[in-house]
Amino acid sequence: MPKKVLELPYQVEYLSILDKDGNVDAALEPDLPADLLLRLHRAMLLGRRFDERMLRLQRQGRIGTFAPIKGQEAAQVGPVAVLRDSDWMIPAFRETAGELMRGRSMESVLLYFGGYDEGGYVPEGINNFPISVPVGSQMLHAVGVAWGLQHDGKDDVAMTFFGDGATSQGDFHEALNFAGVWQVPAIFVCQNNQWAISIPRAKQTAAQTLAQKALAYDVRGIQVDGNDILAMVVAAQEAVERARVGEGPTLIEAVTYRMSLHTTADDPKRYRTDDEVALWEERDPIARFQVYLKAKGLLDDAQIAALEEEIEAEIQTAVAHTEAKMAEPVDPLAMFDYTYAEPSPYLLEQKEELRRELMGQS
Amino acid sequence: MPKKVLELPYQVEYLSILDKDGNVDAALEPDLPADLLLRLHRAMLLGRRFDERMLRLQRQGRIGTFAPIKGQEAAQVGPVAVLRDSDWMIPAFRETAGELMRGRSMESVLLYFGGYDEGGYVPEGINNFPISVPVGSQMLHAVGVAWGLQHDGKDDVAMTFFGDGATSQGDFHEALNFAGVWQVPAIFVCQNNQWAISIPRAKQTAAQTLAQKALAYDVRGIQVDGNDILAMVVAAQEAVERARVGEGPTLIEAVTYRMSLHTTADDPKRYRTDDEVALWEERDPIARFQVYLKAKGLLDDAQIAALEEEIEAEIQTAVAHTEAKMAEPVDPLAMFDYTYAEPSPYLLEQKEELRRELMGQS
Amino acid sequence: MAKMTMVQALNLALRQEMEKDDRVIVLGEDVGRDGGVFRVTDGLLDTFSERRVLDTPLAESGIVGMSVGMAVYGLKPVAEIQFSGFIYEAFHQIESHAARLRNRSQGRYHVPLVVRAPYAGGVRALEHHSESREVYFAHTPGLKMVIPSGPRNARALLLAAIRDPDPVIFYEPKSVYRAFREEVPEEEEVFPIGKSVVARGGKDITLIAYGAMLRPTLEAAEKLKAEDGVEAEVIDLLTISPLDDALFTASARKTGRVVVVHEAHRSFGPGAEIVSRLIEKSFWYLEAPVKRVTGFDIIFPLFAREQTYLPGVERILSAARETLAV
Amino acid sequence: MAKMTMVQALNLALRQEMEKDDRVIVLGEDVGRDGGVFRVTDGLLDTFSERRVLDTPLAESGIVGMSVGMAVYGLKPVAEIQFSGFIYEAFHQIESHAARLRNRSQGRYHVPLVVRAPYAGGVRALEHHSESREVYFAHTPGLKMVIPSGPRNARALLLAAIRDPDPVIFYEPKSVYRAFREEVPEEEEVFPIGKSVVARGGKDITLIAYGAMLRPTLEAAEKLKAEDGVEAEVIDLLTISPLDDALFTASARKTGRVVVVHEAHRSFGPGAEIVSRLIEKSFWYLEAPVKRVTGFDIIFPLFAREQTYLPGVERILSAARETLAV
Ligand SMILES: Cc1ncc(C[n+]2csc(CCOP(=O)(O)OP(=O)(O)O)c2C)c(N)n1
Ligand SMILES: Cc1ncc(C[n+]2csc(CCOP(=O)(O)OP(=O)(O)O)c2C)c(N)n1
Ligand SMILES: [Mg+2]
Ligand SMILES: [Mg+2]
Repeated sequence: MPKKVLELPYQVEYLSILDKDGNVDAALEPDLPADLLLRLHRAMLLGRRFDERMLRLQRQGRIGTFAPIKGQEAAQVGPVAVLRDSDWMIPAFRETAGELMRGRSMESVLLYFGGYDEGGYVPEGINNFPISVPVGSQMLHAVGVAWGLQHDGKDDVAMTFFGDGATSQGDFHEALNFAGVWQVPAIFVCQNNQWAISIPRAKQTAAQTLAQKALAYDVRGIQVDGNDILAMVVAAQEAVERARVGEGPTLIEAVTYRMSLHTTADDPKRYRTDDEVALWEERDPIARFQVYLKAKGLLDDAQIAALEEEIEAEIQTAVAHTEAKMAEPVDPLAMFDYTYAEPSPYLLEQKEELRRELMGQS
Repeated sequence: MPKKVLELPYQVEYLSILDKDGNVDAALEPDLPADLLLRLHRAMLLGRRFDERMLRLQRQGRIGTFAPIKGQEAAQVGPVAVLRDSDWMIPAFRETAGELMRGRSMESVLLYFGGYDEGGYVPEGINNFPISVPVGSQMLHAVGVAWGLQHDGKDDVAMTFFGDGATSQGDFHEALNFAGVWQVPAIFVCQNNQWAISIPRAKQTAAQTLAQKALAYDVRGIQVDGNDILAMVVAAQEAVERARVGEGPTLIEAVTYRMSLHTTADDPKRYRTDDEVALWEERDPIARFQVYLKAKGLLDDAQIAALEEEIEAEIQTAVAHTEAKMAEPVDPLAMFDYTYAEPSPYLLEQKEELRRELMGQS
Repeated sequence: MAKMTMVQALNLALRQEMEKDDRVIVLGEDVGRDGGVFRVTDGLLDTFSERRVLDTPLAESGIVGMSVGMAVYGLKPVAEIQFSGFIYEAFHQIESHAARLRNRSQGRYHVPLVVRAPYAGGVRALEHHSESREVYFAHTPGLKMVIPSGPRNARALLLAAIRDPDPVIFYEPKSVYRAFREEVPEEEEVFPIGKSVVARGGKDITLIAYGAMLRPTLEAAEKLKAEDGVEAEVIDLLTISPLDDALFTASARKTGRVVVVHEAHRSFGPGAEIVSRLIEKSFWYLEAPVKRVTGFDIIFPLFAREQTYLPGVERILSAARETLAV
Repeated sequence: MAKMTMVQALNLALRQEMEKDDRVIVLGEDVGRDGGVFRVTDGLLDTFSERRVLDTPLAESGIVGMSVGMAVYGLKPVAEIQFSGFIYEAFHQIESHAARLRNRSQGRYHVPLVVRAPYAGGVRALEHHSESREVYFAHTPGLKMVIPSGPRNARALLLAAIRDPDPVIFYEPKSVYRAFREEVPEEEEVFPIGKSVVARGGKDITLIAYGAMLRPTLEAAEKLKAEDGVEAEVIDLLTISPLDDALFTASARKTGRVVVVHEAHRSFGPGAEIVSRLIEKSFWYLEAPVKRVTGFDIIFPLFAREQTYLPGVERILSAARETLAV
């Protein structure tokens, strides 16, 4: 037929299981073991409390600028929860809750945002990339890692995170296209938190969903309620399982909200209303999950209170350790250590020049 | 509904009107005036013959590397034909037939590929950009021009050309996304000639069409038989009319074929079969259009022969003029003239240094 | 006259030029409603509307590439790259098109584009937010590279940049943004691109600096006077490319001793070109090797070590004294 | 031993290292079936299959960004950028990630990546195909910048680059690709990155060059001997960053006179850093200002004017004679 409608490979779906009030869609409810459900809850709560604490520390000038995750706990904890240690996580800069669940220590987070390059160190055995600040640039690294995993015949996957704003970057396009071409085991988790600093999602692209962008690459795309931990786990589980058996990459758009500041240097009042924030506070991912867990008899107020105390203590210890470390004198010359495996003679001359200079000053 | 299929804004269509043997789909046949039909034919034939001549000139070492257009005449002549002088054309480097129809002289083309920067000059009154060699980079310029036209309340449009390979570049993504966000009057014509040097279309992206990539931006996308001049005119006409009245941008995928070399430095035998080329020679855009024009009684063999002679003479004159110009001594110092409006003192010192050097040598 | 910070002075320049010339368009990430993350474009959206002030999607290549098209079409885009560390996403649009379209079209078109970006260190920022890589642009024909050092010259140079017919990369030292206030005349004032100035006269040694390094350099000069009785001449480059070698080579011929100060890495840094011009144009007057006080050839450290990385008064003083001791 | 062109020598290096180390992966546009537009990767796909040789989609940022991921994961990618004029599309991946991941991860990860690209002029090419912008990379901490001058050192340096634990930008002077043949030992030969060599001994003047400029410089040296009875020492840099200043400053201390030759633009070019090192380390031995014979600070012209743009024997000779006349 000379004028015909072209067939698309599949349709883009939207998934939601646990609604904002904690009511579950029985037909879609996943059968998750109790300990996993409680792990998810703990990780989300820890993420929330640690975030609140970092904000206070920053306001007190004890650490520098960072990007709060408040409201996005489910969007990152859900996908990370379905990974195993041998998988890879390639974060942006707003996945602290997810990074902690992947084994990054609170100390390293605090140290890093406290201005110490040492905080960027990733311990052996944890396959996480350090955070990536240039928006959208890290997705390609996930494709490279995933290609390597495929090349070595492993059934591990690479999972990368990024925001709604990042989908406008050329690197997003190149990463998804490359992933589609080689059908690599990569999962692209877009935390659509509705804002890229002051730019609302609607101004970022004319497309009504970000998930549909996957159609450009014949890559699977799904839009998920990102504040619904059950939906996030289910969607991520499906994507990861497909990837492990060689069925290729998936783009997951997690529809969530940045309840806090863009970074501690930001003033959201300039560009968004309190009403909008209030609206999303009703959709809080943690509150609704607690309703669900209570209904299932897996959690009660006493247990929550105990957990809060336990978490508070953990955070306190981490802060204390970090501040003790920060109180020690810094070795300024250490900044010369990791630009190259072997510093050049001229670089060593510069290091020596600085050493002498510092001695002269002291 | 918690698990629902998302609605897409529209469907991607495929358009073909004149089949490879010159049979027209009566239902879709556009009512084009005879003089336009003959202009289209002449432009395609001129493009073909000039291309053949340039290839000979290059083989004789009289000009340098260039990118032949053989087989893509309809894909570029069709869209250009619906533009008016006040519209803008932003080409890549394989639109010679289209550029000529837009008023670029054969002399300037020959001079440019003969190694003279002078050939890049675009005469006042012709709103064409010079060719753009970095693949995919020029689409964003079209968005900027289109935004300016919209800003000034004009109903002109910006039309840009690029290849199938260019759709893999991040700039393609950024250009279509920006175009969608501001709904600018830009038409993106992708000449999908099946190859990006040695990379076949299928390895460029997993998507089965390039037109569907428009869905990522809620921009209209249509796939057209790029060797069918009627379909190309109709599709471009629709897109341009929409753009003129503020209905936004369109991505047109013209399915065509690079019948000749990638550039004169290329050897296609390394990566594609003669059978494939033969297959596409049967789909030649000019042959089928001549069948159509003859059937309509608008053209006969005598007229074609006369036209061929006329074109041959024009080309001959252009070549003669250009070679006369090339025979004249070059002013080497002219290369200092257009890097800045005002050369800096140090740049003038360098120019003077070269002037003295050249005097010393002669 | 009003006392202003550099941020206010830049805002004034944009506001006045937009009022005067309706072809001037401001675009970038968060430049509209938010007024820019440093507030340089604060209030422009309200005054000039979305027709003149564009909040763009998050894509630097898109911002610059679109600006190139706007400029060729006949507008005067002033594009903001939120931090210079993210201008590399647009590097090909700058190098391959903004810098070349005048030559490519042999003068039919030109690209009156300004790309503004906060740059350099000193504000305890995250990775990619503290570097000084002006050389990438200074080495690129077709571009001009301007770096103001204070509110008044920032305003006067931004006006010149917007009116320049060729693309100008305009790097704003963010540690100076709110560091101090200066009298900035209400009436329009334009400083020529390509001209440096003597920030402090002297006869014994020449200290060359720009951007945020000007103030520690001036401080060092005062110390040299107070503690060593030495009169240092301090030159504020203001334009990195094209370099105003006439001014600093003349100074070198007078003093015979030169120290160059910049935050940029030392190797292949701006100082290297200054040294070369000095050798080409005042070799016989030099009584000591020219010294470079610069950032080191390493990745810019996070802020716990930032101040040791950055050239400070002490390092400038030591270099000057060693140079004087020769 | 076999006489080979630079293209064949590079192909040999890739082939031998891929046989020896199965972590080495070659990727880029047209590197597979087509063997690369200059045939440097010719035949590798047939020998090593698509598991080791990847024809990528047309996206430089994708190529380098993916390579960064591969390298961190544990492979040794050798990425080809078809022409250095298109490496800017990937500049942010190189600057922001390849160069920084070792430091960012504090040594947990590193990026053993080689980015190969044909560069420089002399082959009557189109726009963007003739530039020499090695400074962009030489000024970037975390990167190494290597430029061979002939078949033998190209092969030996490419091996070193692939084995280097840090990212190496490897620029291949395309006018040398097939210009001449040289004995290249069959058995593996590795030249250290960061070391320059004396291409011709001499005592009267030092001529510093690299890449395609080595041969005209050697020719000029022969003319100086024949016509002026002058013994010029010619140094072939081979590595641009880190710069082997020990070798050329020692030579300068011996000859007292230096001329630097490169195709790159003069301002903020590689020569500027060489001049600065000479001033820092051999100022007192210099009997004349160091001269720079370079490409001009303009857009590289199309080929009708290419040879006037490029430094040639005549310009090198004039500069040397002026320097000797001092
Ligand atoms: C390439 C680049 N451009 C600009 C910035 C400055 N910046 C940091 S975060 C941000 C917004 C990111 O939005 P989004 O991708 O939605 O992620 P979110 O911050 O909402 O998590 C911007 C513009 C950057 N870090 N990198
Ligand atoms: C950014 C960039 N990368 C690589 C090249 C080298 N190159 C020139 S044309 C080409 C293939 C382009 O394919 P396509 O977009 O399909 O256009 P076509 O040549 O088929 O018309 C390549 C890789 C280039 N010119 N620019
Ligand atoms: Mg966001
Ligand atoms: Mg093609």
